[in-house]
Amino acid sequence: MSDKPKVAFYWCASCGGCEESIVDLAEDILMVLEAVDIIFWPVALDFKKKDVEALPDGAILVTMINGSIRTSEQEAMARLLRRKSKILIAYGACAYLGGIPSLANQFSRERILQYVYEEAPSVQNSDRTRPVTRFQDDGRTATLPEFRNVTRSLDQVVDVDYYLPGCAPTPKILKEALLTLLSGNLPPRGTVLAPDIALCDECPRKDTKPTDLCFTEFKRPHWTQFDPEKCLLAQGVVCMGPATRGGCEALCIKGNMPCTGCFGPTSRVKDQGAKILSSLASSVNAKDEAEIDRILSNIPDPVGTFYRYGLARSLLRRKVVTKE
Amino acid sequence: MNKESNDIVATSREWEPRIVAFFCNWCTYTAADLAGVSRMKYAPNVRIIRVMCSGRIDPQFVLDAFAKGADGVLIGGCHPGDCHYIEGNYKALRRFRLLRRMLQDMGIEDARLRLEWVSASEGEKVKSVINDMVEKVKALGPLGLPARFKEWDREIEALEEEIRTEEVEANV
Amino acid sequence: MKAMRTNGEIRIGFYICHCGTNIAGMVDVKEVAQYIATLPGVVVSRDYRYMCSDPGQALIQQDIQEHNLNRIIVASCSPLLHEQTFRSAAEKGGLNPFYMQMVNIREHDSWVHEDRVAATQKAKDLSRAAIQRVFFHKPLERKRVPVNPDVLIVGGGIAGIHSALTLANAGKHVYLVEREPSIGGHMAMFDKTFPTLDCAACILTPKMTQVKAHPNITLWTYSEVMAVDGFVGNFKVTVKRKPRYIREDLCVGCLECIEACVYKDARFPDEFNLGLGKRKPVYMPFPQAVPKVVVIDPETCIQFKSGKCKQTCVEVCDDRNAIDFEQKEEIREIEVGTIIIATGFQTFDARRIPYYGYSIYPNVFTALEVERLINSAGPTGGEVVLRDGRKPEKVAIVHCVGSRDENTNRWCSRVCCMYSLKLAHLIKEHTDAEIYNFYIDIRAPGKSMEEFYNRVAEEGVHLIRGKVADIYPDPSVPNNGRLIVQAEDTLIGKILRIPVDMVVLSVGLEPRSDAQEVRRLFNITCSTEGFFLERHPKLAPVNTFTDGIFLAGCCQGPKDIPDTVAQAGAAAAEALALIDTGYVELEPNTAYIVEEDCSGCKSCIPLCPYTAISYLEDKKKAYINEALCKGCGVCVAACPSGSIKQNLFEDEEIYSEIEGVLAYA
Amino acid sequence: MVMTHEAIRSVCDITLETLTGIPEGRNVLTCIQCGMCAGTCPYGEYMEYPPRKIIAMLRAGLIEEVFHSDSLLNCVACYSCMAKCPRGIRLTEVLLPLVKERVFEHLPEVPRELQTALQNTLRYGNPQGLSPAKRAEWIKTAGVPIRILSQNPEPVDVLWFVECYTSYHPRGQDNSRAVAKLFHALGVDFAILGNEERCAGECARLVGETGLFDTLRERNMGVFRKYRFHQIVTSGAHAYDAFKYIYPCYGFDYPLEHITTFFAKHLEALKPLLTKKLNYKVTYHDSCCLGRHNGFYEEPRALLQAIPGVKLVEMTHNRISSLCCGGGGGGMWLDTYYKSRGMERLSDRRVKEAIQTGADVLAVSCPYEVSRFEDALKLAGYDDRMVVRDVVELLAESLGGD
Repeated sequence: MSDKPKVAFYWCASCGGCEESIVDLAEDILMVLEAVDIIFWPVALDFKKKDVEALPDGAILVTMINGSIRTSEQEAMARLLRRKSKILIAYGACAYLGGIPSLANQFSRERILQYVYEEAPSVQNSDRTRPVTRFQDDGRTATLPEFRNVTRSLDQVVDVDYYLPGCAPTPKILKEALLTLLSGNLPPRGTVLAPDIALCDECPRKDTKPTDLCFTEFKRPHWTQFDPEKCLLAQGVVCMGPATRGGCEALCIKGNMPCTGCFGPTSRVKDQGAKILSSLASSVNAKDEAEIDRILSNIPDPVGTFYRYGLARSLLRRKVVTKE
Repeated sequence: MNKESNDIVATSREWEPRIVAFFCNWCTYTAADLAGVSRMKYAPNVRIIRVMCSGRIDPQFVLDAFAKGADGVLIGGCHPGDCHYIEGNYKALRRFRLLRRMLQDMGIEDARLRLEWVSASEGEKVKSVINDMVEKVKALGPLGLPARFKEWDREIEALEEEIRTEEVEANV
Repeated sequence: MKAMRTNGEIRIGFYICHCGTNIAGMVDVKEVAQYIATLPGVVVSRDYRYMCSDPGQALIQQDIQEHNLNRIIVASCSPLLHEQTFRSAAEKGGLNPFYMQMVNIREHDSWVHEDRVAATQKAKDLSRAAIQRVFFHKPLERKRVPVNPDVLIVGGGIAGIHSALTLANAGKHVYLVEREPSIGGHMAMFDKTFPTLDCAACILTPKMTQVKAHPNITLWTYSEVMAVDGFVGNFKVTVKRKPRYIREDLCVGCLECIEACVYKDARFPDEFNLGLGKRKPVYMPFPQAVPKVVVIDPETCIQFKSGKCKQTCVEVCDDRNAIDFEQKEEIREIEVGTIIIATGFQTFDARRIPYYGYSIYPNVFTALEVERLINSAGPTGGEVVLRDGRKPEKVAIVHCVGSRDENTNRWCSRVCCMYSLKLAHLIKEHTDAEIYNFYIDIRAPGKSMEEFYNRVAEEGVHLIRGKVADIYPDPSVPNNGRLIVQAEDTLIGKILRIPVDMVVLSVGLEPRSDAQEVRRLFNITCSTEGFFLERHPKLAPVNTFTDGIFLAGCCQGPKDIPDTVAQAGAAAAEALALIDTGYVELEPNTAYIVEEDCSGCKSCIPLCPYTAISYLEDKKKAYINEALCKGCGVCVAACPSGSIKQNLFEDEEIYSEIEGVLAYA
Repeated sequence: MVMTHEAIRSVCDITLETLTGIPEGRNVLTCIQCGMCAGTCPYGEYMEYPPRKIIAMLRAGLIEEVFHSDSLLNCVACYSCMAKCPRGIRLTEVLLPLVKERVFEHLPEVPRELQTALQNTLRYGNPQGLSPAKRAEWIKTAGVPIRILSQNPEPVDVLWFVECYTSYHPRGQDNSRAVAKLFHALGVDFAILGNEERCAGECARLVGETGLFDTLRERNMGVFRKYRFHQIVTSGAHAYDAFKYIYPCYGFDYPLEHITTFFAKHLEALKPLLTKKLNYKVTYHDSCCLGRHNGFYEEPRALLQAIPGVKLVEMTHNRISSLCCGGGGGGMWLDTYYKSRGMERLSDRRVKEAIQTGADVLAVSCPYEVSRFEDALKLAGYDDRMVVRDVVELLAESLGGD
């Protein structure tokens, strides 16, 4: 076996987009394959868990895990790979902040199972069967991983060395990240491998934002066609850009859609949602409660809007369930 | 209240609410001083943090306070039109309206976050607001997020334990 | 983590003050000190009887030297009271003053709680928060801004007049703005003043004329402050000068125009005499008015109403050309460094107590009306007579009208007792009538007041202890205007029904009805009663919560003339102190943007109430002009990428406080 | 002087001993002994212990002495002292009843007239001592159908609590007939309790007979609970007070109106119905309960002025200064007692002022006043020139051809 540094990829609760994003490196992926041995990549290559277990601890240089952590199996794999790797990278918004799966933290585990196995319109499950972690069928025992109460970011389960933001990370930042890592001079542990400045900095519409913006009405993105040149906030659309780390080259904006915050907050912010909330609300053009509420009513789902990718890592982490 | 929060009540002997207050320097903080000078008596559950203006209060402060164990957060500013910095209190009000709605979605009751306009001369109001809020939050019971976080994470600690023992067995 | 964020080792000195028993009585200061000593970074933790005393401050300086402390925490009273004291203590010890943090365990703890355990716990929590906070403190410089030596004084009553003269004599330039056509205020309406009985006009008029004559005083009567901008040392003030339709510079005060007015006799209620006398459309407010310039009232002047008046006034004014029907309101912008507010009071509206019959029964008067009647320059030339001209033979003086009463005003108006006794004396002197003073308590504190009380009592005035309960026409003699005053004489426990010809209501003093607007205009505070609130009831009686703005006279609370003048002097002195220092040091709690962090999203720019934030087109980033920033922190809270910081209130400092207060078991 | 429900509860189970234990009660300590109470008291000169002195004695720990004086029988609960007290001490509402209770216990003998009235009230539920079975007799003469809940317990909008004088006294019944007419004209869905109704007991309490009051209260509350209705409207000004201030201590929380305020609220609907012109010069007497105690000064006047032709004139003492008719706090049954002591009847004092206005109608809004003032006018030999009418009677009269 070659002495090229060993690299592993793994996915937890994720959509697979992050896997795609690796392939999106296009010809650069060859450069990667030049430089490293991929010794574990369930989605692409046929290695087994035992192969990893067989490796001595720390044998892997870099492991990139994408997806958030919802099941006991994902936890176990995260721990295993952590042990076997020198560097563990939370790859993509889900591993980094909990991602879209962590919006499930607005509901209790019971509520979710109930919906998925009983209430969902497409479900036919008259005797209300629920998944069990272990059951016998003519002598054979099948097991399922435990479905946890909370969706977690990777670093809420194991120590993480670096973070690669994005849903999914763009080829650009992935490539830069790989080069940095291979170059050997590593940034301080815990670094998010993307620019530490908000998206507006690189937004092509930056100059079209007025300096006296205040909101008299918010518009939902699907309502109308928006001016493809003009700052979306200036058009009354909730754009998370000002509260979101740059580095994506404003891909969504270029598609005339607002930033939804997948790169997460800058290092100076504890809670991305609270920050954009503060910024937007401050500029609401009203002084009496009723009018303020009216204007803000077009943000019908603040949690889903401001924490779309980061509820697990937000300050509150999960809905406080006091009544079921 | 459900089982989850009951456990937390159970674990806290004669529980007293913890309330963090952010008071603006010019009106509410001064009013609290006045309440003191006038020797008014009120519940000792509130810890006042001074900021120059209610407009300085970042929603992050509120969430952080809850996350660190506050059962309630009280924001005090100058009456509308009286802000020492012209309009800071209106900014506070706008944030408050949206933040409160977001907190509802996160299962945190309205009574746990309160915004009050108190002028420098309203020592009496400081007293009544604090007493009233302590009473209401008491009625709600503890929010106790740190405890809940621990509670939630017990499930993964369990697995950690399991794995460790498995390894021990593997190594013998 | 914290240590990483701050340079070098943190060495904290913690001091908890007993404040005699004020704190130690409710908080176990020893226990707190012992507890704090166990916290990381704490090198010294002491309790001491009076931290604000010299030895207390010396203790801090000494410890800084011996233990080379680099952070100081004083747990005592409110920072609003002693922050400066302890900052300079730290400074004297060779430390940057902003390494000092105060913990308020008196006003916010020992004084407001009754459970010693809970209060002690609270003191620990608040102190712990400070300990965690100071790790993030930075050395800061106070910004100095020059103080404009000019002063604005609002209100030309005795308070404003005295402040103005004091400052002007000290060589400072003063703008004195008065709403009415003449200065003089309420004092100009009085006849004699208690307890000395010297004539008000005789002592006031000279001061009024001095004001007019003084080279350092710009006197703007018939004018109002419209807007106030800026801050201590540098206020920009907009003043509206109402048109009096007379050229002040040309009018010589000969009064010929009044003589010549097409109205042969005066027929319009005269404001200065509270409607007891009459005036013409063109009039002089009162004989000693300053400036000695007439006014034309467009409401009643035919020229204004019909446009076709013979203008006999203009004729007689002749080549003096002082009359100008075209005169328009003027707006003046001035810049001053300090402001003294002396807007005075208004008397209680006696109609609010229907059973005293004011404005129902003609022979019920207010004290102020009687002052005018007694005054020889008044509507009756000094004759105290009823509205029908008869001399009263029996007069009742009712104390505490609209004072000490939950149903009207709760406070004691302080001057009524003495002026009621004064009126008793004067009315007796003028009419030789029987006088009945109905009082609840006689309040005669202060120099030679009790003696005066004694003197009036000796003169045979009937002093009846009992609050008047009812006043109504004497049914035994219908329609002759005689009134029955009904009250219990509480000293003999009998109900009295005393028939009198005249009732004088000793109305109390209350805040002017526009006090709230004025308060907003100057961004100061009102007490619950509605009087302007002083910064500290004892230690800063003429200061407001807005630096550079001071209070004088009854706008701050009821006062007699000596106290008003004393306070006016004090206000002037406070202004002088600022002016002569030449600069003010501003709290360095300003906000700043970390350039490399700013994405230029412009969210903060419209939020700044002082337009201190601008957008640098070249760098495409926002920038805060420190000179304009007042340090409210609105932009800091709103910056979506956390790229704005506020000195003294950095996010980390506040987070550490939050953690600190909550970190108890 | 209107109390909040919190304030009411704060004094529910208060006694002289616990008085200064609660903030509400503590303010007797703030009394400045100004004498306003005695000075404004209609019987001030006959009061050995006016409120001022009572408070002084209380503070000096000598209150016992007060119990042995019967001078508090002179208190006709006119609320004048309370309305004018500069310290806002709730004398008529709280302090005086507490003291009167004790005074009543110590009375060597209760004045007979009063004694009978109280016994009657206990036995028959009305001071006149008339049969409870006849309480609803008057409706036969009402001229309009009136529903009695016991006969038809369907839920109803307005439960009309008629009260005693308006049920039994011939002139009181005029009032009731008028109200019934007006209700009908307005299309109000109303019903009465008929024979189940008992005196509300306000006077019993204010004269010091708390025990009797409690009996009546429990009885009435029991009846209320039997039926479903939206609000209670009562013709008794004193009943109104009892329901508003005392019953709430014992769970009474129904929306409440006095007929006067009820019709004032429906004035817009009423106006077009008032077609008959009444060319009267009317002077209005503010009853203590509606006026001083509840601040309803303008409502009755608004009603009167809505009547075409009516010219309203004021007496010297009106609104807060109004002179009591002397019927409150048991005064209704103490006239002989007062006379025996050479005290002028307050109703006589009042009509003198009314006469001075030259009005030909003395309008009132409290059932006691009609009979009291009519007597007084007779006594003054003025009954041929001035009549007494309840505001609602005038309204009904103005309801054009029915």
